Amino acid sequence: MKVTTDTICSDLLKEVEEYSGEKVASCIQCGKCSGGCPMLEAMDLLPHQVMRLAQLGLKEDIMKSKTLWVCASCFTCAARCQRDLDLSKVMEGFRVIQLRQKGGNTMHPRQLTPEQLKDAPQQAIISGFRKYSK
Amino acid sequence: MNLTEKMRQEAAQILESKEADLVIGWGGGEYYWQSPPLFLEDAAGAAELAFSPFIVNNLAKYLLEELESHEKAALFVKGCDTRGINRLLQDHRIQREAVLLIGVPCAGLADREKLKAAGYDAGLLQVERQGDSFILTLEGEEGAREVPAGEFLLDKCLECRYPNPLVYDRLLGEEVQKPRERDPMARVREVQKKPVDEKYAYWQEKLSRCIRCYACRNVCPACNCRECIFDQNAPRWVGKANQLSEKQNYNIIRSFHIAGRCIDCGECQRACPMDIPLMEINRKIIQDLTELYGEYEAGIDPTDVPPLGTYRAEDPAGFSER
Amino acid sequence: MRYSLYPGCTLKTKAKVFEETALEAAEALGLEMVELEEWQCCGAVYPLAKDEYFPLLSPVRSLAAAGERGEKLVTLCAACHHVFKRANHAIKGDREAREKVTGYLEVDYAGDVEVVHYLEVLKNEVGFDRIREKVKSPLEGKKLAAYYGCLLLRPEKEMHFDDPENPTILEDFIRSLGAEAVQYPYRTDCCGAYLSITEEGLARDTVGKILKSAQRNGVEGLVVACPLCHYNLAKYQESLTDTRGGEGIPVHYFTELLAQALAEGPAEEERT
Amino acid sequence: MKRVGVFVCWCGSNIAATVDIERVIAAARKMPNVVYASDNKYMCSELGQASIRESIEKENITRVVIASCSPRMHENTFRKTVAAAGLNPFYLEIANIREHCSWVHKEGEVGTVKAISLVRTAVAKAARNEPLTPSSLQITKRALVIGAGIAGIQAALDIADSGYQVDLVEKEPSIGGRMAQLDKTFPTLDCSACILTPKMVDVAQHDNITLHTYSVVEKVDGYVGNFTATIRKKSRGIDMEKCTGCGICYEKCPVKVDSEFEAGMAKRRAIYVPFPQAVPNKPVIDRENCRYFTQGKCKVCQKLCPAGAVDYELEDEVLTVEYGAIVVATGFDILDLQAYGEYGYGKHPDVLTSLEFERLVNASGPTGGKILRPSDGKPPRTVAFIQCVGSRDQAKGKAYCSKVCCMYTAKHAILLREKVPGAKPIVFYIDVRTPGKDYEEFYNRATDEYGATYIRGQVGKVYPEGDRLIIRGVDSLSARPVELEVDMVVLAVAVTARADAAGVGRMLGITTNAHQFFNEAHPKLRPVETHSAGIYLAGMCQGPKDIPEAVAQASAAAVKVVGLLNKDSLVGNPTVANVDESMCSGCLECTQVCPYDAIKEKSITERRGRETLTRTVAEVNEGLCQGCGACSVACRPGANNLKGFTNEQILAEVDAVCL
Repeated sequence: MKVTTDTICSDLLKEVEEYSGEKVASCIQCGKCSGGCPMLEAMDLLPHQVMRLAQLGLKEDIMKSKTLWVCASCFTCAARCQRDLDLSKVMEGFRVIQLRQKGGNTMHPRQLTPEQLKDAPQQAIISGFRKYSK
Repeated sequence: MNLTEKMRQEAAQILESKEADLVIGWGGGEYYWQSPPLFLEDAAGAAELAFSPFIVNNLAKYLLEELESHEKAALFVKGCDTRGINRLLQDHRIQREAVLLIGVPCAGLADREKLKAAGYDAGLLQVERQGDSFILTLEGEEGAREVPAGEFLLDKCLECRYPNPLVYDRLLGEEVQKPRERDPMARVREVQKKPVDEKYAYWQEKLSRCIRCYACRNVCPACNCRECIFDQNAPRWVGKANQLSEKQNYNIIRSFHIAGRCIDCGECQRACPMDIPLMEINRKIIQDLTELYGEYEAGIDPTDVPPLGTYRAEDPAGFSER
Repeated sequence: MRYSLYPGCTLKTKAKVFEETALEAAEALGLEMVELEEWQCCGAVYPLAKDEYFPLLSPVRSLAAAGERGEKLVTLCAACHHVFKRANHAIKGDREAREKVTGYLEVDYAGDVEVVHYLEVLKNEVGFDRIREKVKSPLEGKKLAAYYGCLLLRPEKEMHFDDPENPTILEDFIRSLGAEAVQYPYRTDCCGAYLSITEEGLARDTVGKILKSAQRNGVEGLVVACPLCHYNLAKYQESLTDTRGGEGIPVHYFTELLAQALAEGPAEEERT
Repeated sequence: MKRVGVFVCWCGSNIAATVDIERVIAAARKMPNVVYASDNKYMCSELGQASIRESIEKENITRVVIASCSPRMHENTFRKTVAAAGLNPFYLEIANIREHCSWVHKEGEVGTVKAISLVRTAVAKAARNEPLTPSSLQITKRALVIGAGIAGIQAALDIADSGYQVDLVEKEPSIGGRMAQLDKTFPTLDCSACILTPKMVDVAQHDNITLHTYSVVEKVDGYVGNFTATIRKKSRGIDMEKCTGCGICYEKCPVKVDSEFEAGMAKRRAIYVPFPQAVPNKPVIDRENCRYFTQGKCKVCQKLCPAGAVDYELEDEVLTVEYGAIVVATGFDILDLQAYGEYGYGKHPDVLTSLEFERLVNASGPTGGKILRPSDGKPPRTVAFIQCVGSRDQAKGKAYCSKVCCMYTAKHAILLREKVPGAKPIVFYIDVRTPGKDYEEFYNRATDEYGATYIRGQVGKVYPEGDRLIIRGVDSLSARPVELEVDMVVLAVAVTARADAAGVGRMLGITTNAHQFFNEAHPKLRPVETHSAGIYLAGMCQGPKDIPEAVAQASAAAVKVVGLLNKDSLVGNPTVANVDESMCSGCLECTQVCPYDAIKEKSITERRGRETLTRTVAEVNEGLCQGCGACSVACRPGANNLKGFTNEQILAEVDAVCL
């Protein structure tokens, strides 16, 4: 997506700030979140890029990004952010925006393997559903 | 020897020996519940002194005027009165050397209203304290009757933490042990719980009764300015109109002037002819100060520094968002 | 002192040994821990979106029940602990959350039940020195390493558990049992959590890094306080096979080791 | 009857675009006591001022209200205007209808209503303005400079060269400060000691400078032109007259502790000279570590001293000296890295702070200037420099930019390459900030000539793997994860205010900002003055700055001092507190709340009828009083009143706003 006046002036930033309660606009792109993220290698957008795209209003790029669903909410970024931002809340904000749309669920019961049903702790299954479906 | 006799003996001796040229104490009145202040310059008058369960007047404030014409004044003081003495000392309004303090331990004073409510007022001639009882001397056949003192004490005595004088030169009688029986802040918390609108209406009603007789100010040991701002014409801080805002203004200013200085003696509320619960305001301020600056009791130690008269780096700054 | 114990779903099913050994150890240490009768699901994850109050109902219901007992609420599972601490923080600091949640539940709860993790009880109320004295079967010669994961440590401002970058509580615990506490860099990194359900490959890679790093540092056993960490770390042991044929690194709940060390006689066979 | 004239300024469009001037004038004409009202596009201009003067004379105006910008801008200008028309300058009252009104309201109606209200308030006050006359104050022709780093040294030299006596007080045993710890200086790479030590020697030899090292200022009383400072000269345990500085004493001292000067990278003795070029180059006994002071025996240094200069019984000396002006140059600290576990500082010896690296590079440092790893003494091949450690960090560190790190990190990269040929410097940064003469060029040299690779991205974690350090981070420009194996990590740690800055501020009556740096009187126009007259700032104590800036500020502070000391006398501030003794009850609450210690108790005798009474009242020292008004607020009967802001005036203003 291209950065245009429309993207910069869009409501995306306001929207995600409302959902997350985090001041996304204050990110200075220092990259410390990405530098410490344990899931980095599976991400197509790095955490600091998600923040930047949000500042620029590039909603589609964020929404189709795998990063939102790879973030494990481990709070490592939040613990180190120099601007006192909690990126796990920002990621959740974007997830919620998507989940609340029709057909937004990304985890379905039928997806669970018999092995998972037998061995995985309840905690994992419930958490998964809480995070990835409505 | 009972306390009345001790008081009389002490006063006579002080005046005879010229240890002081004035003694201030309590006299007996026409009715059982009266105990007007007594000013003695002559040992002969000492016989008029009387100790009764109604010696509620705090005599400390008379010193302000009397010391202008006397070298040294002797004064009878209860525990609560001594906090008033400390107040005056801390405000540099009296010199410690100019007063001779005769401490009187006090196990609590009687409340005429409570006696009245129990049906004892009519025909009552005298009330005396005896241990945990009041002995009521009644007119006519019944003669005397013993009632439990606790039921007839003034509310402020139930809340009292200092039954014994905090500062004195001589002590009459034994120190008394008297645990605090009621939490003085209970009422504050109760009022505080009301929703804002209700609270406002509550105070509007209470303060609308004020007739600005200034009795509360006149009796208050913390109100000891040489010239009270309410008596000033230029600038005029409070208007003279008989309207609620001026009444509120008066009461709010007065409570702020004694904030952190109020010795919790309750004299203002007692003196108020309109039954305004002034101590609820004063204690709310005491509570707020405790919250903001830590525990502080005025009139305990005349050398300490009151919370509003000092600046500490750790004081809370500005307004909180609560 | 008497504590209310909150077990949580996984400790009643897939991680029974976690609760059993915790109770055994508590008895040996003279701690009275009584299961909170009214407990229910903690909600599993703390809601991160600002307008989501619904997921707070469940934890607050349990907290309010604990509040009526007037005892500290002790947790074992790191996830439950995380959710409770943060739910308390929300109820205390966020007026809207408090009004909505307590209004809906019709409870009077101000967020002030003290939630303490079992490890914190060991550290602050029993004391590691006293544990050291009480150990009857020290785990001498064992090279153990802590695996903290995420939920106990972060966010520090709400968890107040330990230094989020350099925690020491589990190492102190390990040493109190007589074992050697080995350091390795990944002990506070995420194990992949519930991604093992949706992104297996990713969880495998993440765990692989942790296990390999532990192995390089000579770790003989990992100590955890979270059933999900336990599951992930135990499940992906095959990551080690390419470097060291077959043999994995056993993963223990800290309570297993505690109960074992406090028990009489020769060290039992390791529980599974 | 007071005759008030109202003059409304447009300030071009600054006021007139929002406020309806016509309406303000019409309203003003109807206000009590107002006899005249007019406007001008620029009231502060020559023409504007002339119109005020003419109107005062023509309309027989006795009180003046000017509705314009903040009094901080033009109060003095207009006071002179009013005085030129023959009125007392304090008959002037300013209604601030710009900063308080037109600049904060977008809508004309609201702005106009507020402007009218502000004018009414000023009119009400002006009608009660009384003539005030400033007093005249003497000036003590001597200056105190606190802190003898480069800023304090420069200020002291400049003041002394102008012919005034200066006392330079330094709490460490030697002057020189932080600059003495540095190796080379950017952007020229000249050696720090080479340019600093001549100035240190100048200080020691200057006829007008009295040096007090190992000394602290304990108390400062007084006011501009008339300060009194109490200086404690801590005992060195050395007779400075006898000591020749031969150095035998510390060679044999059996105690070794971390050297502060070497940032803990080397040891010093309990009797020591902090560094070879120290001024004075005479030792000091560190009583906390000296075996004689801690255990009662040893005395090796005393036995060995050929001059008999070691004297354990020497006591602190306390001086009380009067000064006309004070320069504060107390310097800075560096941030404690407790909260930054992710960088492994303190856990791994090869993770260093930039100050430690500075000592490692220095020829007089612990390795004699060879860059060697503390862990194994081998030269590092790859060194990672991490910038913004604690700076620009609102969460765990300091929100501000430390200003010097970008430049010294470029310097470190260059020095690494010069000292360890072939070594690779890698710099992690967020932004490279190089505003300064020849600074960008210097940074370019680091990348172009010295092979430094700059990676834009903050490091996530540093941890050991074998004998090397692994750095996990990201290059935010390419969005690629970064994983490096390096031999050494250098952290560009945030600079901070001194830990005791707030306390020093309280002692001096000057304020600090949220980060405990001292506040200047105006961030742009009065950058070296404080809000307390006669006290000036120089160097890092006011905020992060590099050496050239610190020196420039020091010279500027010196000019302010000299300008002050050059005057014969000072004009006092007439808006001071005043006690009505007849009303004062003597409670002395005002003495407690006065932040300037300007109120004392006083005994007065008065007649009452036939009696003569002695009583206590409060008395204001007009020299010390800064006119803050705290005493007026504390005074219950209103006996304590601030001239120019009396209770009557303030109440009139409140009434004008509310009624």
